[in-house]
Amino acid sequence: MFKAVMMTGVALGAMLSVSGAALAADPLKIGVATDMSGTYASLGEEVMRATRFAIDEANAAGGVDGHKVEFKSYDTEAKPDVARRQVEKLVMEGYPVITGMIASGEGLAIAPLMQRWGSLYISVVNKADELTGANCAPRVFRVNTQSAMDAATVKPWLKERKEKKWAVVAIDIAWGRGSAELFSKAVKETGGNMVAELFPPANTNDFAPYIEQIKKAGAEGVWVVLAGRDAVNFAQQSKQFGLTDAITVAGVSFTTDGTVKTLGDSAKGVFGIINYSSTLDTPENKAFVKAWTDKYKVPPTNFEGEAYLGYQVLFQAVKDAKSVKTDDIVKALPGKTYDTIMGKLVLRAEDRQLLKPNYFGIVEAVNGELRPVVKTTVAAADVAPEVVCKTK
Amino acid sequence: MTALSQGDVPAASSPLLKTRGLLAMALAALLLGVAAPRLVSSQLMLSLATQAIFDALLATSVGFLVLQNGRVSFGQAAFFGLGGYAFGVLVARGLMAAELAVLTALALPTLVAFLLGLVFARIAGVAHAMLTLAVGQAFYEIAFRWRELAKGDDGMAFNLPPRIFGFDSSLLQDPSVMVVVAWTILVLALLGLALFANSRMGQIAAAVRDNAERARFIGHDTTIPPAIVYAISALLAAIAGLLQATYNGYIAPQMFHWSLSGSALIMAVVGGAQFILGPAIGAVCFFILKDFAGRFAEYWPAIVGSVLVIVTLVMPQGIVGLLKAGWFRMRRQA
Amino acid sequence: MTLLSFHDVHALYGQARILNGVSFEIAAGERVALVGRNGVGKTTVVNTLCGVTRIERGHVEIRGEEVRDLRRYTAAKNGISVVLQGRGIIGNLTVEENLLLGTATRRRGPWTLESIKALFPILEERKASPGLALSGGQQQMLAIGRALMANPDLLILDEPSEGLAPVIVDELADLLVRLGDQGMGILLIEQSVGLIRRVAERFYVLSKGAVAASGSLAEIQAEDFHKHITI
Amino acid sequence: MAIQLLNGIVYGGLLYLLAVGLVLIFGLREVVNFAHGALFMLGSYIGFTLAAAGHWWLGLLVSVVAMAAVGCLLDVLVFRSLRKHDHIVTVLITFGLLLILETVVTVTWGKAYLSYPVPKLLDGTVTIAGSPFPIYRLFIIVVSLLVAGGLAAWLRYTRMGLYVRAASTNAHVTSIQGIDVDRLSLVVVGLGTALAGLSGVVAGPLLTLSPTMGNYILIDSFIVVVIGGLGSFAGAFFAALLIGQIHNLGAIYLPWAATMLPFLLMIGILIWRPTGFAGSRT
Amino acid sequence: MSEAIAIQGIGIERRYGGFRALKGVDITVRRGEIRGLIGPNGAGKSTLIDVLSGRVRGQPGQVLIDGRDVSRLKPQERRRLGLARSFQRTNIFPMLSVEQQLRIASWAVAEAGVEEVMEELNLTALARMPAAEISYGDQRRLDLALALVGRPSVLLLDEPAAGLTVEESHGLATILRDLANRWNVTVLLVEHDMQVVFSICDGITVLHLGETLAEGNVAEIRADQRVVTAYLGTEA
Repeated sequence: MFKAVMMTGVALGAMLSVSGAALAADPLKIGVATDMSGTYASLGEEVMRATRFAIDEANAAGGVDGHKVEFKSYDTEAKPDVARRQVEKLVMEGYPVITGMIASGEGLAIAPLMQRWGSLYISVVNKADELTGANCAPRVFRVNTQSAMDAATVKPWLKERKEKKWAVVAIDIAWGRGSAELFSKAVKETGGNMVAELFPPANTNDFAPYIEQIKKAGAEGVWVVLAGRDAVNFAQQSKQFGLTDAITVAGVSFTTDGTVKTLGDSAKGVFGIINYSSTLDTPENKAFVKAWTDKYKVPPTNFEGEAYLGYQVLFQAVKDAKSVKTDDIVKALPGKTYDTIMGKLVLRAEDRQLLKPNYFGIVEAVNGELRPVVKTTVAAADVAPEVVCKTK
Repeated sequence: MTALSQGDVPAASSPLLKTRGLLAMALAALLLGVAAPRLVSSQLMLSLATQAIFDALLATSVGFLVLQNGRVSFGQAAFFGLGGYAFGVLVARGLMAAELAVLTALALPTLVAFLLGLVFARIAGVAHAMLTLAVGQAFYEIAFRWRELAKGDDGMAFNLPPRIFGFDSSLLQDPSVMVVVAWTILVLALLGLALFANSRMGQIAAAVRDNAERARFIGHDTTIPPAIVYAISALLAAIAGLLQATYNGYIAPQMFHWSLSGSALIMAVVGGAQFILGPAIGAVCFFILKDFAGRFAEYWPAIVGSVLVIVTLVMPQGIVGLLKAGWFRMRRQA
Repeated sequence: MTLLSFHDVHALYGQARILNGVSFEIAAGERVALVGRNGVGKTTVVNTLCGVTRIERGHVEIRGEEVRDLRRYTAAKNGISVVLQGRGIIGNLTVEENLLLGTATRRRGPWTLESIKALFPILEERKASPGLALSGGQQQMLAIGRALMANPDLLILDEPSEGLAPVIVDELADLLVRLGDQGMGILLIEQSVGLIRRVAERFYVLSKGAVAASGSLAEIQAEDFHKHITI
Repeated sequence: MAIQLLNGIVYGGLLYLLAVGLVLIFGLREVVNFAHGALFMLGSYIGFTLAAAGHWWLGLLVSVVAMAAVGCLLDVLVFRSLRKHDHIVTVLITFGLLLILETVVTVTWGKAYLSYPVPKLLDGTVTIAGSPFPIYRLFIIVVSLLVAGGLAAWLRYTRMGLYVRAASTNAHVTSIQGIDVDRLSLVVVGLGTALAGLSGVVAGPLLTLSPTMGNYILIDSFIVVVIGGLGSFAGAFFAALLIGQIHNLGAIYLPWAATMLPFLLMIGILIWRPTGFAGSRT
Repeated sequence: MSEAIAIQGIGIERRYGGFRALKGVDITVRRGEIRGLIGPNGAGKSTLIDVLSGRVRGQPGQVLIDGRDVSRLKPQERRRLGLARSFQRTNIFPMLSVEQQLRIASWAVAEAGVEEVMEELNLTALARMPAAEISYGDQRRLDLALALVGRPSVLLLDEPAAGLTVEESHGLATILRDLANRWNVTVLLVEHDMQVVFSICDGITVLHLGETLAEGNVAEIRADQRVVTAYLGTEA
């Protein structure tokens, strides 16, 4: 209970090291609305860890441009209506910089409200293209990789592969359907063909019927669009059925650090799209990973990296704006180049999507521990999605 | 699970407050609602109040089914979602005028519930709860997976037409306006339910709940009155769903989910499902509890759970039941 | 020896007082009837003995010892078998299984599966049928058979003649008299005069939750017997 | 096809292990136990702690024993005092318990997904109808059949089983025969909860562990219990197998409707026979 | 004479499982008559009332009210045609007040008559009490009142005196006789209390094991040796 009180309050590190100047300046107040008890609670936990890390770090350095950073967090249960209520509370309680939501539905639900509430939203996990595409809204930004960018990563990889008969297993939600469609297209364009397209419902307990169908279809490779529980269930059960050893298994959001850690040996040799990896070989990333590992004993995960990226972008925008007012931050954010753990990245002004490189990797043992390791890097320009957004 | 209130001091049955008294109370409540935005300056408070009222409407609809039909529903969200979805989908697609969409969004769930009521009313207890759960989940699955309808699991944001019934529709997304609208509807709904409970149809339904067999032998049909109660209960849920969809400008499959039905039932029982006012009071208390527990981040379920266990053990008749018992004790002593 | 006695027992059901100071006793080998109209608390006596209805005042003694915490199983464990009103056959258990339930207290004695079946041959014939498939009279035999399986010292029967053809009531009367002669106490809770006249040696007339009269038939009839019981 | 049917039996078997616990508890206590899924989850986590350290079988044993103890505690502390309450009130209380248990597990084990190893003895596959089939899945079938058989034998041929069946139908009449139904239900609720623990560990290598894992299987188990006819053991067994098959075959032949099929089946059966297919509880 | 027959059952059969509760019973009650229906427990009396009132269907069997075949009508439709009944086990609306349930009953058949019935059956003082809270005897009278609202033309009574004291039974008999006369109600009365039966019945039908054993007026029945052995015993 004590821990909880601390978490919702002011970050502890800040209280010890703030300078007089920082106290004088207005604090930067961030509202973290994330899933703490629902389907994606473990992702929410990763977001919270990155939040605490980034804010402690900033406050330890005397705040962001002299502004102390404070945050407050509420549980959205990964439900859009709850998310709406919690975000509204955060905004009205004075935490207008919103981040942390997991399910795309949550992000899409609150996006249109940002204008009305004078707040802003930085997506660090929502993958739905619409958020910065067809349904883009003012004051909504995204630093994480959207589905279209993942899809664009597939083709270069497929070209290198010799498997021609592919199956896809995708969760039967908008993200899964959309990703599966893009994958099928990429397979056909690279001269392969789809032998099975399967859409298990969310929270499937038993994947056996799907695994059997993949086997029966004679697929040489299977593309998996599953996340969280579903991903682990599928990986575990297909390993038991001998599927993982027999054919190539690859996927998106499938070989996240969390999944790999959970799965252990079952994950070995699985390919997958990686949006961020602690193994990225840049000086900034190495420094970040070291600091992170010193604090948490384990390297940062995919989502922790992307969430941290969000804070990097935000903090630099605050510095540029020389203000913690949302209007100023909103003006300062788009169109700039940011120094991040993934290199110098541009937050595109047209749709407010951060353009970042994407990776393809495989699960391998690194220093005796299994981890997704980057094998192919696709440059930011090559995966940049088409601009659909019309609103400014 | 059939009749919550069997063996208790009947509340709805004893001749209710006189109609005039009811009207006076309702009028006072309405005035209070209109004054509220002027008295409360915090937009947050108003917005929270607005959402608590939506919950209160949904809980009232569940409670009404318990009160009038003695049936426990685990699927009331079906009608809540149906109201919201019908409106959202029709408006987003521009299929019909917003006014017509409102009517459709209310008529459709009401009709569906009436038809279901003709069949479900004769099934009691756990089986009834599971049946309604199944219906709710079937709707949930449809909304969740049918992406062409309203973007499936992602849910769909939609814009209101500029004017609805001649009013600027953006006002409906302003908490200081919506809180008055929702409150007014809640007060009128409660008044309507009280009047219905006193009406012939309402009393016949109560008789069928009490003893369906005897109701037949005193000459009453026992299918239609409970079905009408289902319809009214669904109408209330649909109003709540419609209001929420309008206020949020957003619909999502969670509006159909059984966990929402379950919460509504919890609110109704905690408040006292054998009283017309009970569920609404329960909803407000539950809302405040959850809001409070929300400060403790991921520990909130344990807090809500513990309170739930304690509250139900201490007052199985609900908050209103406890208040009423206390009131009687006071009067007896006085 | 006194097997069972109620001493000024008051009991409430909800808000209504059902027993208003009931006292009676029954000894081994005695055949006693508790009579009175519906709603005077006859069944509540059984319910009180079985811990269904809480005692507000007064107490119950079994074999002369006060039993404070009456539970549903207390009577049976103390050698008192109860044949409930409506018989209490468990419908989805077979006839034989219903009989075996009677042996839960593991009291030994003359009554075994064999001797019960000898007494009621129909139960042997239908031993594998579910209890619900029996006719009313057969269910009554099963209920009595089950009660006897416990080899009780005292047998309490609540409205056993209900639904029985007169011929069977005759047989029942003979059986109860025989059991009494063998030393078993019989407490008959009845409205049917035909049965109680033939079985009971002593009567308690219950009215408004209290014993209004008691004694032999002649003694009772001298008083207001007809006011209180049927026919 | 043979493989598909087997898979249906695997999932059905798992459902049965959970559902029969619900039936046992409902029979004796008339409690519709919403916390059953959380108990399943707790059992799984308890077993995990040992299984992850390489003691799978010990984990199974410890989980079953620990959950039996939890069940007895629940019966004495909660269910016993709920006897006089309305069903809906008990549902609310078990729902509260569910929330509490989830938080307890979150605090103890964290929110991250965890996965069980397959015990060494049962690792690998055998070839059935020309394709590899995990030995572990056969193990699940064996376990559920053993439990079903054992339970059926216990219920049919033992004195206590007779009492349990009797008390599940009519607790009052049963206790009048001199049977302490409270003590009986201590055993039965303990057993039902132990079975939740057993199924939690057995399901471990198939399902991902998370504090909400119970919710995803609880609804299916409720459907099984209701279709089987509340409180019927045999009904639950056949309903579980049926739902297992429907899940599997539905996923293959009617994928668009697969998730709705169990619900539709339940609606159909309840309208046809409001008491489920094992029929009446008197 | 058919217009003088208020209610008639022809060849009524009914089985429960393998048990034949009624084996082709014929019964006729003339308008204005009070007919007693007696017989040992299990003779099929209540079943006969159930078939006549529509609680269960005859298999086969025909029920006529005023010469009209109502065999296929639901209980509520029969009630609206003037056929009312009471129940052996008190069958009332526990949560509704006395007056409220009588009023609800009146809506189906006639708009008025609630006060009248409450008056006749001494329920006026209890009008506002919830039925669950009134005494057993009052509940029995309420059960009867529910059947009497709207002055039905035919009244089927299933042991209305069960559980009443001798005085209460006596009072009830008087009320019944009186109302039957004044309101011209035809009554079929199942009752174990022979004092009630003998004092108010014009005719008696004796059922035994699902068949009609005897029929006749009070004196004939009391003298019938078969009835005495099967049912009346020393009471005759």
